[in-house]
Amino acid sequence: MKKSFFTVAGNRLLAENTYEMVLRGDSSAVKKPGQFVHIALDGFYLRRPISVCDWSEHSITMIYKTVGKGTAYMAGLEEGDRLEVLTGLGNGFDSKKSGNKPLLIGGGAGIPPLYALAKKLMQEQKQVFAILGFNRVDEVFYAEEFASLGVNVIITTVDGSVGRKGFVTDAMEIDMADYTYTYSCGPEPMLKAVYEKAVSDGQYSFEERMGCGFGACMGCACQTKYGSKRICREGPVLEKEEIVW
Amino acid sequence: MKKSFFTVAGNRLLAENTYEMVLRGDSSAVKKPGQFVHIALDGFYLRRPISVCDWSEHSITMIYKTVGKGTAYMAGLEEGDRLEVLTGLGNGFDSKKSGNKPLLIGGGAGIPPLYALAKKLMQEQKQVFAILGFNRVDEVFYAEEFASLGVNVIITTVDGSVGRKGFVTDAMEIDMADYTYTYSCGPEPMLKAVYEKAVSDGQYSFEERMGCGFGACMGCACQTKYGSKRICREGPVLEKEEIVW
Amino acid sequence: MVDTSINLSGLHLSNPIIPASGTFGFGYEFAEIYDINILGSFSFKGTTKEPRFGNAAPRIAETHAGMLNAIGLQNPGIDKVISEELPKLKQVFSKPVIANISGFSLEEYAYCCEKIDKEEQVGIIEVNISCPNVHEGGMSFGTSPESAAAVTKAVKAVTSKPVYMKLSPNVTDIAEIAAACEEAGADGISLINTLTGMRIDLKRKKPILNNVTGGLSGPAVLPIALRMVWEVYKKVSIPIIGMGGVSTAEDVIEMMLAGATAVSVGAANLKDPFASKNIIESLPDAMKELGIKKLTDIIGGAHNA
Amino acid sequence: MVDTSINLSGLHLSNPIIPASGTFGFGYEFAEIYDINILGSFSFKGTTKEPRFGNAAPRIAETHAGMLNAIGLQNPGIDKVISEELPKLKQVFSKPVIANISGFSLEEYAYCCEKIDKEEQVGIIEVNISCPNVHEGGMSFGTSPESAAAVTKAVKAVTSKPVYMKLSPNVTDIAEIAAACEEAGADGISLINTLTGMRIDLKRKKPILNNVTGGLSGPAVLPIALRMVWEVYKKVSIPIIGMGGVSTAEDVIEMMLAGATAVSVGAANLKDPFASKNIIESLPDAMKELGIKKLTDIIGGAHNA
Ligand SMILES: Cc1cc2nc3c(=O)[nH]c(=O)nc-3n(C[C@H](O)[C@H](O)[C@H](O)COP(=O)(O)OP(=O)(O)OC[C@H]3O[C@@H](n4cnc5c(N)ncnc54)[C@H](O)[C@@H]3O)c2cc1C
Ligand SMILES: Cc1cc2nc3c(=O)[nH]c(=O)nc-3n(C[C@H](O)[C@H](O)[C@H](O)COP(=O)(O)OP(=O)(O)OC[C@H]3O[C@@H](n4cnc5c(N)ncnc54)[C@H](O)[C@@H]3O)c2cc1C
Ligand SMILES: Cc1cc2nc3c(=O)[nH]c(=O)nc-3n(C[C@H](O)[C@H](O)[C@H](O)COP(=O)(O)O)c2cc1C
Ligand SMILES: Cc1cc2nc3c(=O)[nH]c(=O)nc-3n(C[C@H](O)[C@H](O)[C@H](O)COP(=O)(O)O)c2cc1C
Ligand code: FES
Ligand code: FES
Repeated sequence: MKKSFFTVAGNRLLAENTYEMVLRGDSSAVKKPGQFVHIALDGFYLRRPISVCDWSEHSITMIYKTVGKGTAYMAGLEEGDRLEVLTGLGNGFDSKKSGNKPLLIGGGAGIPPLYALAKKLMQEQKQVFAILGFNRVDEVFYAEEFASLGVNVIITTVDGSVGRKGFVTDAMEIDMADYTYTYSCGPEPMLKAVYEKAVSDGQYSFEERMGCGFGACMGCACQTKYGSKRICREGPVLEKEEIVW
Repeated sequence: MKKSFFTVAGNRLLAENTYEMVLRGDSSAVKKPGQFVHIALDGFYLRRPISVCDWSEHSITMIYKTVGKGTAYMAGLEEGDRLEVLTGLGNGFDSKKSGNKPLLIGGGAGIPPLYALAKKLMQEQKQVFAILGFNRVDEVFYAEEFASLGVNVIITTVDGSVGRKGFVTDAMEIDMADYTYTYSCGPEPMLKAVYEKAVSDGQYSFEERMGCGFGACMGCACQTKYGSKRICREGPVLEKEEIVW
Repeated sequence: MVDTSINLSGLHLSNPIIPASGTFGFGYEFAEIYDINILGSFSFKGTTKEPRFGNAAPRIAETHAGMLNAIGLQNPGIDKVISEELPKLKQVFSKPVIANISGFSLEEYAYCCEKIDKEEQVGIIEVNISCPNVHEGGMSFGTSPESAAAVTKAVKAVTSKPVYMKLSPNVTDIAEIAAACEEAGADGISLINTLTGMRIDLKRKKPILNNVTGGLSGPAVLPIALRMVWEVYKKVSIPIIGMGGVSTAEDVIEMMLAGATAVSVGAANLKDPFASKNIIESLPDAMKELGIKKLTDIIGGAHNA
Repeated sequence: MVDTSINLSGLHLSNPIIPASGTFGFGYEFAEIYDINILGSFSFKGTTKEPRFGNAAPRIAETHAGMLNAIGLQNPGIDKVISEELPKLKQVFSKPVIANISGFSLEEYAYCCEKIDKEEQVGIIEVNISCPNVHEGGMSFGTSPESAAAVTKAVKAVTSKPVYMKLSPNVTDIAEIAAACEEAGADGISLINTLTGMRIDLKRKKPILNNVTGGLSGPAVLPIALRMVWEVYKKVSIPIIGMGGVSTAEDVIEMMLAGATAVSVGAANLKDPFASKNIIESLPDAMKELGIKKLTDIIGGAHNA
């Protein structure tokens, strides 16, 4: 974990209520896809946890949905604004477990961390499939970005306005077969549906309301088959086999 | 009273811990010298009351001393920053009572409202005298500004580093004689000393911690010979004869 | 069109917003800047039998997301309120007003309520029992179920207007006290009054407030107020005027979901003179955003979930 | 050079800063980012007889200038704390630590304290009496002088270490409870624990916390904490560990002027992992600014003014 200041280098609307923010600063604490940062916002007591979508030596990219006052405040930030951020939080995904043909399944605001994971897996020469689920065409983002990495991308929308009509799990059934591993991030009902449908082992990334974000308060603890785990520290990524719903 | 937004048009260090801030905006509610504005500051629950030092149709000038967190925050504001301000508060000084040879006595952060008053009195063709008291030469501000209005200015400093050594009341005794009226603003001990020394009637401007600043909460009420008065509404200027120490 | 109206002990209010006692004076200061007839109602400055100047200055201190006040119930006394303030108020406010009454003995409470009972302008009497009981060692009437019930009975005996008991949050079990008031005949409960707090001036190394302690209010206390409204709603069946830290239309909705039928806005009026107006004006949009058609539908709504 | 050291029941602390129980875990997370030996001491996560998972999520909600928590005393149980946590802690913290103990019956409190009494690493036992008493209808031990005194006695009987009773602020008269603890043999008083509050999720129209209510802490509660420390200081003569909303060196000084001998920092550590370090490092400058040479000189200083 590192606490440092970042400068907003970009903050653009990607899709309905969905923004991509690029932060310039010291990203040295970020080690793995699936980790998150914890952002202090003026006038809000608690920080906001946001997944690292991508990073380079001096920048971090995040994608966030405006769901409340904090994310709305973030949407109003402009290039040059400064943010105090904790970086390098969470365990992240383990790309080593993927096998040859990993399947990434993301829903809405759960998609961003899968992007850095996909990048890593492609670097590791895997044949990567990604099912990205949205409600409507207006919400779709990063389909091309995944595709340009060389990922086989399947889009699903609940209303069928683009891609396959239905849920991500419908695409799992119909479009996929011999995937070796599952990586998933999205709303809890989606994670559960994926968990139930998945024929492979996998890693699932969870969200929880956080106090500290670095393991001090027990605010984010959840039960697993191997005892209590803190989503901010032993998570947000849990192994399929340990999950208790 | 009016609530509106102002833009900082200038914010410069005048003297030790003393700043002059010019605000651009609708000053139409300001009617009299001695009135004050009530400034909302980000991150502070209560507003900060500051006297109007000068005003024109589209601007208000204030001079403030950094004594705590709110005024320190103000000192950090820059040209272009926006402030939400209540204007037109307080009764202000009554220039009509001055007679021909009014004496203005101000101490430190109590001097600013006397500037607008001096301007008004000069416009009304009075022969204006002002005793401006400071602790040290480093704190002195606006001596020339008063002088350029045509005011006869006497500076006092407690340590004698400039002007007459001593308190404003020392100058009253030695330098002045036939003043027709006293207008005074400054720390309460100074007001009391002036009150005791003054041979004329006069108006004295008081400070009090405020809740609302516009008469709703009774937070600033004080006892006078004519009953309770709210410093923010029936004050900050009280008549000499009504003051109860 | 959404419906913001509510019913409070038979009074029809066009919206649930009631500026809180002590933060709206007798309405004139606000009537100068907007038409206060847009308010559901308002609760006037706490009034006592005798005129009171209150505490010496300083009476106000700033806190994080809030403020302390130690006004000490400054008011012109019940007789002057009736003879001077109410007639003046009539010229700017045509709706029934809430009369906030304080006292330091049962007799004082009864005296004021009996007098105010005759005033047509008054729709509800709100009885502030946070004041110290001079006859019983200075503990506030609001700190025990017995003394709270005693005030309720004393007041109910002399008025036919609805009586709302305004409770102090500085207690171990506020629901127990609310229940005692209900049992004693109260028509409703107002809560919360301010939480006792203090600040110290670091330079002078002494308390900022001349009175040493004062009452904390503002957004800082909202979670405590919500919890107390929640607990009282569970315990009593009379309506609640909820307050404590409410500053936005969303806060109003949160307070009603916790169990309030109407909502008072206090310190927010001091921070921003237009606060109550802004809340009233943004309430319909906030309701639409949350899919609320009729405000009365959500009273206590979070209890069913 | 200013002197920041204090003495707490015979323990010499190089400064009065004690991260508060539940906000510093067992220290490791912080030891990774700074040398925690700069702390005066710290109070470890509330420990009970049996291991506890605590409440279901969500356990955290944001408030204005503060937060709610409903952790529900998650801890590995006293035996594991002694066998696993303390030895690990020893590697990163060489000073005496404060053992925070909770329980749901007198027996549980006594059990834990008797066990921890044998641990050399422990300098002070801080007994949290905000927990509900399972044998008496679930009211917290800290809500009556009698039950607070009963816990004090039960604990004092089994340990020779200094015992600090940690009081709940959710009471009518906290000084009375502190006095009962002193009378029962307590060596010091810690206050305040969190204030019970709640928030409601407007979209889901139900409480945010799975537990419905949680404990409010952070800057919002500072004025209440100061008032309670002030009242307790007036009533008892044993030392006070003051806490509630402390986030800066100035807050520490304010707390000590109110009567605290040492000062705990809670939520601030969660908001900023370096908070306690920053406070310790800025304390000397803050003292100089205010003309304070020796920190112990100002304990209760605002009472003399
Ligand atoms: C590890 C992790 C990674 C995340 N990554 C992303 C991401 O990449 N993109 C994205 O859009 N969102 C992400 N989220 C969710 C994001 O944190 C919330 O949407 C955000 O905190 C909402 O803040 P708000 O002020 O807008 O909402 P409000 O509802 O006003 O927030 C109130 C409080 O609740 C908390 N909160 C509300 N919703 C959530 C939630 N779903 N998870 C955790 N805390 C919540 C807030 O942090 C705040 O403390 C992630 C959450 C976690 C735990
Ligand atoms: C009518 C009026 C006119 C004023 N005009 C001027 C002026 O022209 N120039 C100037 O430098 N100062 C003026 N003051 C004083 C100025 O308001 C305070 O210095 C300022 O509020 C301090 O704020 P702070 O946050 O820096 O101090 P803090 O001590 O951190 O403030 C804490 C709280 O106390 C209040 N407070 C502290 N000191 C005072 C005070 N002396 N008077 C009223 N409230 C106080 C603050 O407003 C705030 O609510 C005036 C005060 C009043 C009442
Ligand atoms: C300046 C001030 C004066 C108050 N005076 C009274 C009063 O006279 N009678 C009363 O019942 N409550 C009084 N209160 C309490 C408020 O009516 C309200 O209960 C409390 O402030 C909580 O609401 P808030 O957080 O919105 O301010 C006063 C509050 C403030 C801030
Ligand atoms: C997340 C969290 C967990 C806490 N757990 C405990 C605990 O286990 N035992 C205890 O005595 N107090 C506990 N507390 C209370 C704190 O020790 C402290 O008394 C309170 O938070 C007030 O201080 P603050 O405002 O600085 O946070 C906890 C507080 C928080 C925020
Ligand atoms: S959020 Fe504090 S332990 Fe995870
Ligand atoms: S500050 Fe509210 S009445 Fe003067």
